[in-house]
Amino acid sequence: MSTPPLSTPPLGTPLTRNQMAWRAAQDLADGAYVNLGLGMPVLAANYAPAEREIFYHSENGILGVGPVALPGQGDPELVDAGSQLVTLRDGASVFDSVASFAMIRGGHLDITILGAFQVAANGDLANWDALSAEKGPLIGGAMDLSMGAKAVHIIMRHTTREGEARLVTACSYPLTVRGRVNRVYTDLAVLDIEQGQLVVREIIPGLRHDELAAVTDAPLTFAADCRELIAPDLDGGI
Amino acid sequence: MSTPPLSTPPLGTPLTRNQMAWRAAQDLADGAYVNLGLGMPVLAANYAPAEREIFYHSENGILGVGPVALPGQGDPELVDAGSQLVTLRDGASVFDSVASFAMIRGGHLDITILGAFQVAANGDLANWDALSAEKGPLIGGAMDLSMGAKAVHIIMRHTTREGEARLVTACSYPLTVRGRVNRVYTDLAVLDIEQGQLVVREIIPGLRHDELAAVTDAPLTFAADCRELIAPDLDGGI
Amino acid sequence: MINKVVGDLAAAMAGIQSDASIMISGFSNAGVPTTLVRALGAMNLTGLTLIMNAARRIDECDASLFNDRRVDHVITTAFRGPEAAPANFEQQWKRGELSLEILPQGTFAERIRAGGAGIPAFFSPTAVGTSLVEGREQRDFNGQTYVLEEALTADFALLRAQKADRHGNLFFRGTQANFGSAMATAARTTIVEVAEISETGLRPEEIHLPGIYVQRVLQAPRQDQIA
Amino acid sequence: MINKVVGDLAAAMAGIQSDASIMISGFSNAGVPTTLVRALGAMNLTGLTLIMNAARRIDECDASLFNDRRVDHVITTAFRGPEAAPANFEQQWKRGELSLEILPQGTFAERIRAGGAGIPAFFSPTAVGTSLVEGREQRDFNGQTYVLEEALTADFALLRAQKADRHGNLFFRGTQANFGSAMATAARTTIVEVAEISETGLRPEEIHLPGIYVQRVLQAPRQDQIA
Repeated sequence: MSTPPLSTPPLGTPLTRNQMAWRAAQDLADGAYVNLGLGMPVLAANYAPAEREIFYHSENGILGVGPVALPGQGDPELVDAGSQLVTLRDGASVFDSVASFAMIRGGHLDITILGAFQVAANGDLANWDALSAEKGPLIGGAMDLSMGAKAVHIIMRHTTREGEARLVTACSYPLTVRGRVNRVYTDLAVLDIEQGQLVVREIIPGLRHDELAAVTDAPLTFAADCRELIAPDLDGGI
Repeated sequence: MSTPPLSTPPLGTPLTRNQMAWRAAQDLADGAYVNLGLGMPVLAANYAPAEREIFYHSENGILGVGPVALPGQGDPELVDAGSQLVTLRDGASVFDSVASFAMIRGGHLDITILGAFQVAANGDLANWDALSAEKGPLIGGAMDLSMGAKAVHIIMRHTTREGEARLVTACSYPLTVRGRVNRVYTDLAVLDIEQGQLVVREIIPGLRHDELAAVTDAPLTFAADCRELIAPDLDGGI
Repeated sequence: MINKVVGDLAAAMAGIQSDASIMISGFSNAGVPTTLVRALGAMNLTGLTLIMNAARRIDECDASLFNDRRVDHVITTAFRGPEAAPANFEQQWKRGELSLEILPQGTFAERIRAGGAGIPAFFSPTAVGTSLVEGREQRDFNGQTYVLEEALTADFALLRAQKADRHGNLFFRGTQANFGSAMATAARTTIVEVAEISETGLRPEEIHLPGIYVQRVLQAPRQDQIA
Repeated sequence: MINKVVGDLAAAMAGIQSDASIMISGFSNAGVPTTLVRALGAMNLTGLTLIMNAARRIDECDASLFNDRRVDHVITTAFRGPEAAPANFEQQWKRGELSLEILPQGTFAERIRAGGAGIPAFFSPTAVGTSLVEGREQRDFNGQTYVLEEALTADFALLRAQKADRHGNLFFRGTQANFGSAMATAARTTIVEVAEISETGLRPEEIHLPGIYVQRVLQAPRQDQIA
């Protein structure tokens, strides 16, 4: 899709869900093979620059997922990992779960973008077990994807609804994978994980470095060329 | 093909190659999935009773090998494990070597018929390494097939050209597999391997039990219902 | 002559008894053998082991399997109901009425594949460093740590495909294959419901799963999964 | 835009250097990348490791690889010439001029598959009890003995297929796939010669190997393997 004009929100305004997804999508290279997790990650497919050719992988057995089918035109036997009735893009292939996870585990996907409860400064990821007393466990493909993809990018809000940091020194939730996260997109910043350090690459305009550090539970390093994190208005001015 | 009339060769005449293959073919059940090794085993496909539907597996990736292609009509990219240009039968499928050997190793083939240098009374098989001082080694699919198939049937002459026994107490040639041979078809007899014993089920007319024992290097047990081994004339009266 | 097509559900389900282990194909709404699962629910068995990607999908298909306590053990990648309130099967697990083995989806698929391919065990990188592998055998290869995973097999596999022929060859539509093609190789008896029986036989280029892995085929229309 | 089609042999073979490990597809006359093998022979490299089903087929394709002592190590299932007299490559092995790892065909295939699938090692029943596994790690599962087999990977894979498109998707004709489809997953760079380039792109139901596993595609007519 065409890129909307950049917005000029009030200083210090956190990114919306769509804006975080948009920012993550800008890092998908032409020709990349990419798996998008449920929730915010899957929104990134809406915002990749149109001139780049990107193959979206769905772990239930598609390489080259196309747009969601129009209402009434989908095939209930052709779904993506999020249970949506999807279409196939030009050059797509379909295979079984064994082949799909061999592709994942074998290190053939360039990037997976996943959601998270917590990410630690050492690259640990916690995104599968919310420690609910009532609900059963659900792992799905997250452990395979985060271990197998060449790069692991995370989209998550910088803090919980209760204001607790999600970027931490050590995850308190059960781990999905150790030491595999490369980059994190939050509503406040873009951070790389390098040698066990959180390196801030971009920060939203109007947020001071110490304010970002105050909502982060691990030491932050600010890149020498740390830039402003600015996303277009994708939500109709909301 | 239709079954030719039974021959009445002179008493004590060993079976020909075609007759050994014919005898082995009579034990292929309707609906069986069968892999035939190079040499005499592959001849068995010519002699299976026509009313039985048998799926021949070729380890390079065919289930349902049909007849060899007519001269000039074969596809050089469609070959069997013996490098013949083949056709596909009704219901055939084609796949890669990984899938083919998963089928073999996973125990899905009903029978493999193989050639052998030696078979031991404990079911050991030696058929890959002739201990040539000059030639390089060749394993191919024999180790996988003899380990994986539900039943391992062997076609071989009862003795070497030099008159040495091939049915032995312990193989002197390097082993292909241990303890997996179920049945052996020779030019003199049909033998089952049961609890480490060679049990003679059929013997050619005119050959005495002690004469068979004399060309066998392991003790023989003759089945109570041991029958005559009689095959049709398949070689034009030769 | 080979003819794996059976005429009715009773013939399709014959021999499934209490205490059986049963693999069930399906990812989301694709490849779920709705007719066979409902027939299983109607069989009044106990002590079943169910091996499927997501418990929720089977529960939606036939709630009696869990509600009537037919299931003793589950091997799955997702044991969570769709609502905030716990589903009946989640409650049973919390109460200790059924046991659960929860796996990463790729490990689940590869263990089933191993079961069909004669591989008793393999090393995997997935889940290393997590609570799932605590106390289990791990080993380093080329500087990375892997965990030993063992093959999964079952007495029966229940699949849905689009087309079959009398030889049991299968054609899957869309993403129908998912775990089913591996489950068919790992079960002693594989039972498949299909939309169409091809009278002329599938062409080699149409066949996703060779008939050697299929014992019974039943024609059954696609049903919505949620009853 | 993705375009994996290269215009000439030089572009196809770029970056292959001495001491490289190279997987080569082919079983008998099917799926042998004759054009690529001959180009490899013309590159005047040394210290190569070749990983292919049968040495004879590659020797028939381009005798210079062995005759000119380009190959230091071979991993194969068949290292035997077609004549009673030993072939040049057999003599080199007997003289100790090259080293050899000889494998059962299924183990060969599965080790390559493991290399592409992120499985560093697995247990196999094949060859247990034979001289091939003497001194190697073995273990019992369910009362049967298995041997530990490690994954095979390579720097390059050379394949032949019938059709490709700009995305690198492949369609194999007949029994062309054999070891090639697994080799493509296990090599860092996969180079494929094909009879046809599909301008419209392969349809999903035609694709045997997804283009993610293919880096370069070259159109080249089928040549008889024996020069």
